Amino acid sequence: MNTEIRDNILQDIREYLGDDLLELNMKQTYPLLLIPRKRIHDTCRFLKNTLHFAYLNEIIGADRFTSEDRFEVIYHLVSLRDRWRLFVKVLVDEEQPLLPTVSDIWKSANWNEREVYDMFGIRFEGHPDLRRIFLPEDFKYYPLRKEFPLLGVPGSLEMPNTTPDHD
Amino acid sequence: MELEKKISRKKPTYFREHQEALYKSLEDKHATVEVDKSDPLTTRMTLNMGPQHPATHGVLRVLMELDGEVITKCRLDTGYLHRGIEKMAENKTYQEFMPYTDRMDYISPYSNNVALCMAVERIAGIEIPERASYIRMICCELARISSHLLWLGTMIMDAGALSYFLWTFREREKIYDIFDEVTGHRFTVSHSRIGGVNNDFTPAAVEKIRKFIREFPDELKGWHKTLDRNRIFVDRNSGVGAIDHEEAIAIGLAGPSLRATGIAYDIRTFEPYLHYADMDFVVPTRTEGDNLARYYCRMEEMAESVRIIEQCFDKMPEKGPIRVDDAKKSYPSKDEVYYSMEGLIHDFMMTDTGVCPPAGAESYHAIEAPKGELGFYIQSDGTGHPWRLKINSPSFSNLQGLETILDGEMVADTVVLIGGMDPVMGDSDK
Amino acid sequence: MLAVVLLFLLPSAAVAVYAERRVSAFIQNRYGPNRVGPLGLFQPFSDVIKLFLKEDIIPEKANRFLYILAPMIPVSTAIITVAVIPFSEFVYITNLNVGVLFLLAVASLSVYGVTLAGWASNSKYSLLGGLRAAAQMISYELPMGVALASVILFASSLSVLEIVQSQELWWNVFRNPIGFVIFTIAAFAEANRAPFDLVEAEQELVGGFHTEYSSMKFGTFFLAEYMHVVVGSMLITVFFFGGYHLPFAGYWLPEMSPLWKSILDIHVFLIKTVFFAFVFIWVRWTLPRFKFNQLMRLGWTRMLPLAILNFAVIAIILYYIS
Amino acid sequence: MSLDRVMGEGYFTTTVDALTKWGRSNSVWPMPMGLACCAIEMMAFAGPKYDAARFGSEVFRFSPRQSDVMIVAGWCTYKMSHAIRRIWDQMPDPKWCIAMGACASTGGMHRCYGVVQGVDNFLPVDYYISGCPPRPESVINAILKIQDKIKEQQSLKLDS
Repeated sequence: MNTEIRDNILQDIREYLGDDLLELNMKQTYPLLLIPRKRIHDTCRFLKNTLHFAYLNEIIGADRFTSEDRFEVIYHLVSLRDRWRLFVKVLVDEEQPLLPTVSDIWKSANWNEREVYDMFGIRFEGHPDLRRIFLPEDFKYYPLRKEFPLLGVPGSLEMPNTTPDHD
Repeated sequence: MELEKKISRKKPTYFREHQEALYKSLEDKHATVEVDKSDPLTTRMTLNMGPQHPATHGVLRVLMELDGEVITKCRLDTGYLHRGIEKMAENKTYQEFMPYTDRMDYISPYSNNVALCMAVERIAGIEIPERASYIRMICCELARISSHLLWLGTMIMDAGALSYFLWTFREREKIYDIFDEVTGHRFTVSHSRIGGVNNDFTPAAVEKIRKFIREFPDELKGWHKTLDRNRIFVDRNSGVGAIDHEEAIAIGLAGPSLRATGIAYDIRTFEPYLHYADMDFVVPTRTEGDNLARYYCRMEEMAESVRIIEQCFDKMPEKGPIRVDDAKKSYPSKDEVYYSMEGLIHDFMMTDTGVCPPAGAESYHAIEAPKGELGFYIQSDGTGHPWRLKINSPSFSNLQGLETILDGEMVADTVVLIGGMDPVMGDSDK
Repeated sequence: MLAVVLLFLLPSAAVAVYAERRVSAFIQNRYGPNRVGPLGLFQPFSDVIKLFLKEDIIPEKANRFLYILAPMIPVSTAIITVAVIPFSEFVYITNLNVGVLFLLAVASLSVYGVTLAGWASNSKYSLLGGLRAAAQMISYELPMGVALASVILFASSLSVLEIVQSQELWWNVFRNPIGFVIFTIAAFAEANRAPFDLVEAEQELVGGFHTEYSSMKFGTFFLAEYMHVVVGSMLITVFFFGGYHLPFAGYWLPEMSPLWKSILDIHVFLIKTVFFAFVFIWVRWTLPRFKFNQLMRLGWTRMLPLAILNFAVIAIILYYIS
Repeated sequence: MSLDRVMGEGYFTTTVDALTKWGRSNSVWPMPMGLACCAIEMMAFAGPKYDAARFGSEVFRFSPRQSDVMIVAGWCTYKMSHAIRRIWDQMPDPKWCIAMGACASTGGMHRCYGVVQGVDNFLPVDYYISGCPPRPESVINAILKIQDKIKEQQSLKLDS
C-alpha cells in the first residue's frame, strides 16, 4: 500500500464527509473514522461504490460505559483492490440504541448486525431478520454490556426438565 | 395439508419464543428457488437437521423447507456452543485468555494462539525474536495441515466413504505426536506466549517434523490419486454449491471458500506477518467456486504448507532467544525464575497483571488461519485486561454464506456443503 | 434340507457382520474387534444378546402394526430366496422351473420392508429413507431383470439349476461380461450397500429408514442387510460365475460319485460366495455414496439402455450361431 | 421355580444373568454427543491409533435409539442442554453416560453465563473423565470402567 493511494482515499473521504468527519485516528496501523450516526448509511454506500471497500469483514460492538453515547459500533471494511483496511466508528446512545442497517449494502452485514444486537441490544432499522443469533430469544439480557455479570443471571436461561415425561 | 402442518409444527417444548421466531423467520425468508405453487402435489416439509446430527460438525442446526429432496429455503441456527468467550476475555489478562483461544477453533489451536499473541504484540508494541517467529510459522503451517486433514476426512466421510476419515486421522496422529513433543499436549497446545513462544524445539521434535514433511507429500499424492478421478466423488462435488466471486464477496466468505471463487485474499500475502514475506509460496485459487474447487484449493494449500515448512527450516537461525528479554513485556525464562529474585518477581507480576498496552489504544491484527482470516480487535483501557476483545472468526463468515449457498441444493448436498465449508462451531459461536 | 440351509444362512449373517468389522478394520489400518472370544469371533453374538435385551421402543405416533411387521419382511425374503439356489448338483431345496421369475418377484418384495419401516415410524428422516428406497428399487429392478434375461438366453430355461448347468464349460461372465457388470451393480443397489446405501445414509438421514428402530427390531434390519449381502453374492455366483462349477470344469473334471461331487461343489460354491461377500465389504468401505439424482440418472439413462442393447446383441448372435 | 429346584438355587437366573452381562459389556455402542474440542479426541479414540473397535465399541450409532452409552464431549450450553436431555430420554434402557472432559463434568474453564456447570445437573452421569481435553487412552479407560460397571450390576435378578 503506497502512501499516495492512501492519501488519495483519505482525501476523498474528507471531501465527501466535510465537517461530518468528527475524527480521523491515524495512530494505529489502520485509519479509524468517527462519523455521526445519521451519515452512516450513505457513507457506507459511498465507501463501497466509490472507494471499492467491497468486503465487509465484521461489525464490532463495544460498550464504553459512559453516560452519553454509551455504545460504539465499528465497521471493519477491506478494500481488496487497494489492499487496505478501514475502520468506521459510530456512537450509539443508550436511551435509543438504534442504527440504520447496512445489510442492503453488504449482504454479509446480516449476521454481524444480529450479533451486535444479541450482545448489546443495539437495534438495526430495516434489518430483514433481526433475531438473536447466539442466545435464545427467551433470554432477556444483553451479555456483553458491562453491567451484566460474568456468571449470568440465575434462572434467566431454563434448564431441561429431568423428569422424562414432559411434553 | 392441515394434517401435514400439524405434524411438522409440533409445539416446541423448550425455548418456545426462540423456536417460534426461528420457524417464522424461515417462513418469511424470500425463497430463491421459484416453485410452481399451483401444483397440488408440492407439499412442503420442514426438516430439522441438528443440533445433534452426524454431518453438522458439531452443533449447527439447519432448518430447511423441502420440496421433495430439494431445499427451497433454509435457516441456520447457531449459538449452541455460545459460552461468551468475549465476556470472559474482559475478565482475564491477555496471557490467561490464551487457553480459551485453543478451544475456539479446536482443530487448529496453534493458529489461534498466534493470532491472539500477534494482536497483543501489535497493540503493546512488542517485537519478537526471529527464532520464535520461525517456530510459530512452522507450527502454524502444521496446524493448517492438520485442520485441512480433518476437513478432508470428514467431508469425504459425509459423502459416504468412511475409510478416508480414518486414513486422514492416521496422518493427524503424526501431527499430534509432533505437538506432543514440542508443546506437551496433543492439541490444545497454548504454546505461543506474548513476546515469543514457551519453549524451543527439541532435537527430537525437529527430527519428527522433518520426517513428517518428508513423508507427507507421498500421502497427499495418494489421496489425489484416489479422489481426483473418482467419478462418484467428482460428480457429487462439481457444480454443487457454486457461487461466483461477486456474490462470494457480498456474503463475506473467508479463507479457502473465498479463494475457490477466484479471489486470492490470503492474509499471508495481503499483509504479510511473521516472515511470510520472505517465503516462496503461491496462494492456490480456483474460479469455479463450487465444492470441488474448495477441495482443490485446500489440497494445494497443504502442499504449499509443506514447502513453507521446508523453507522455514532453511532460514531459521540455529540458535537464539525464543522470547523477548524484557520482563515488562514477556515471561522471564524458567531458569531466571528459579534462581533469581527479580525473575521470580517478574514472573509473579506477569501472571498477576500481565502486559499492559497504552490506555485508549485500539488495534486489529489478523492472521490467515486454516479456515480464513482470524483477527482480534482489541480495545485497551491501560490495564492488563482488554476492555473489549472482538474475535473475527472465519467460521462465522463462512456459515453466513452457507445459508445462501444451501438454497436450491439437495438434502444429500447439505452434508458435503457443510463439510466443504468446514465450519467449526466453537469458532463461530464464540 | 431346508433346516440345513437355514442353519447355514442364519450364522452366515453373523459371520458377515464379523467379517465386515474385521475387513473394514484391515482397510483402515486398525485391529477390529479382537477381545471377545478367540480373535473376537463372538462379537456378533454379544451384539445380538445385547440387542435382544434392550428396551424396545415403539414411537407414540407410529403405525404399530406396520412398524412391527416391517423388520420381518427383509429377513423373510432373504431366506426365501435361498429356496431356489442350488448349492451343488444334488443339494438344493427345490428346483422351480420358473426359478428366475421367483427370484425377481421375491427380490422386489423386500423393498416393502424398507418403505413400510420408513413410513410407519412417523419420522421425517425415516420417511425420506423409505421414499428413496422405493425409487431406487424400482429403477434397479429393471436393469437387473433385463440382465438376467440375457442369461436366460444361454440356458434356454428359467430354472436356476439349468442355468448353472449350462455354465459347465463356459461361465457366463466370459460369455456375457456386460450383463455381469450390470447385474453386479444392480445387486449392490438391491442390497442397499454402499455406494447405493442412500437409503440409510448415516451422514444425511442419521439412520434412514431404521432411525426410530431400537433393540432387536433394529438388529433384524442389521442382520437382513448382511443376509442380503450373502444372498447377493450367491446370486452373482450362480448366474455369472458358474455356481458350483470349477472353471471350465466340463473339459477336465473327471466323473465323481454324487457324494464326493457334492462335497466338492459345496466348497467351490462357498469360496465363490465368500469372495463376493468380500467384494461387497471392500466396495462399501472405499467408495463415496451416490446422490439421489445421480443414482436415478445412472439407473435409467445408462444401465437400462445398456442392458437392453446387451440383450438384443446376444439374442441376435445366438440366433445366427444356432 | 422348578428349574431352580433341580439345578440349585438361582441357577437359571444367574446363568442368564452372566450371559446378559457378557453380551452387554462387550458391545457398548457409543452415542457420540460431540459438542466441542473433546469430540476431536473422541474421533481419535475411534481412529487407527487407539481403535475403539477392539472393545466392540466402534459402532458409533448416531440414532439415539440404537446406542448404549452417551459420551458427552465438550462444554454444554444452556441452549444445547435441552437437546442433550431429549436425546438421552430417547435412548432405550439400559443406558449409560460418560461426561468427557472438564467442561462436561464441571463446566471447567468455561465459568461463564452460557455454560451449564456440569452436565450432571440434568443427566445421570456414570463416569467422569478428567482432562481438557482427555487423551484417547482415558476414553478407552472410561469404556472399560463402564464395562466393569455392567459386569457388577445385576441385569435380571433384581433382588435376593
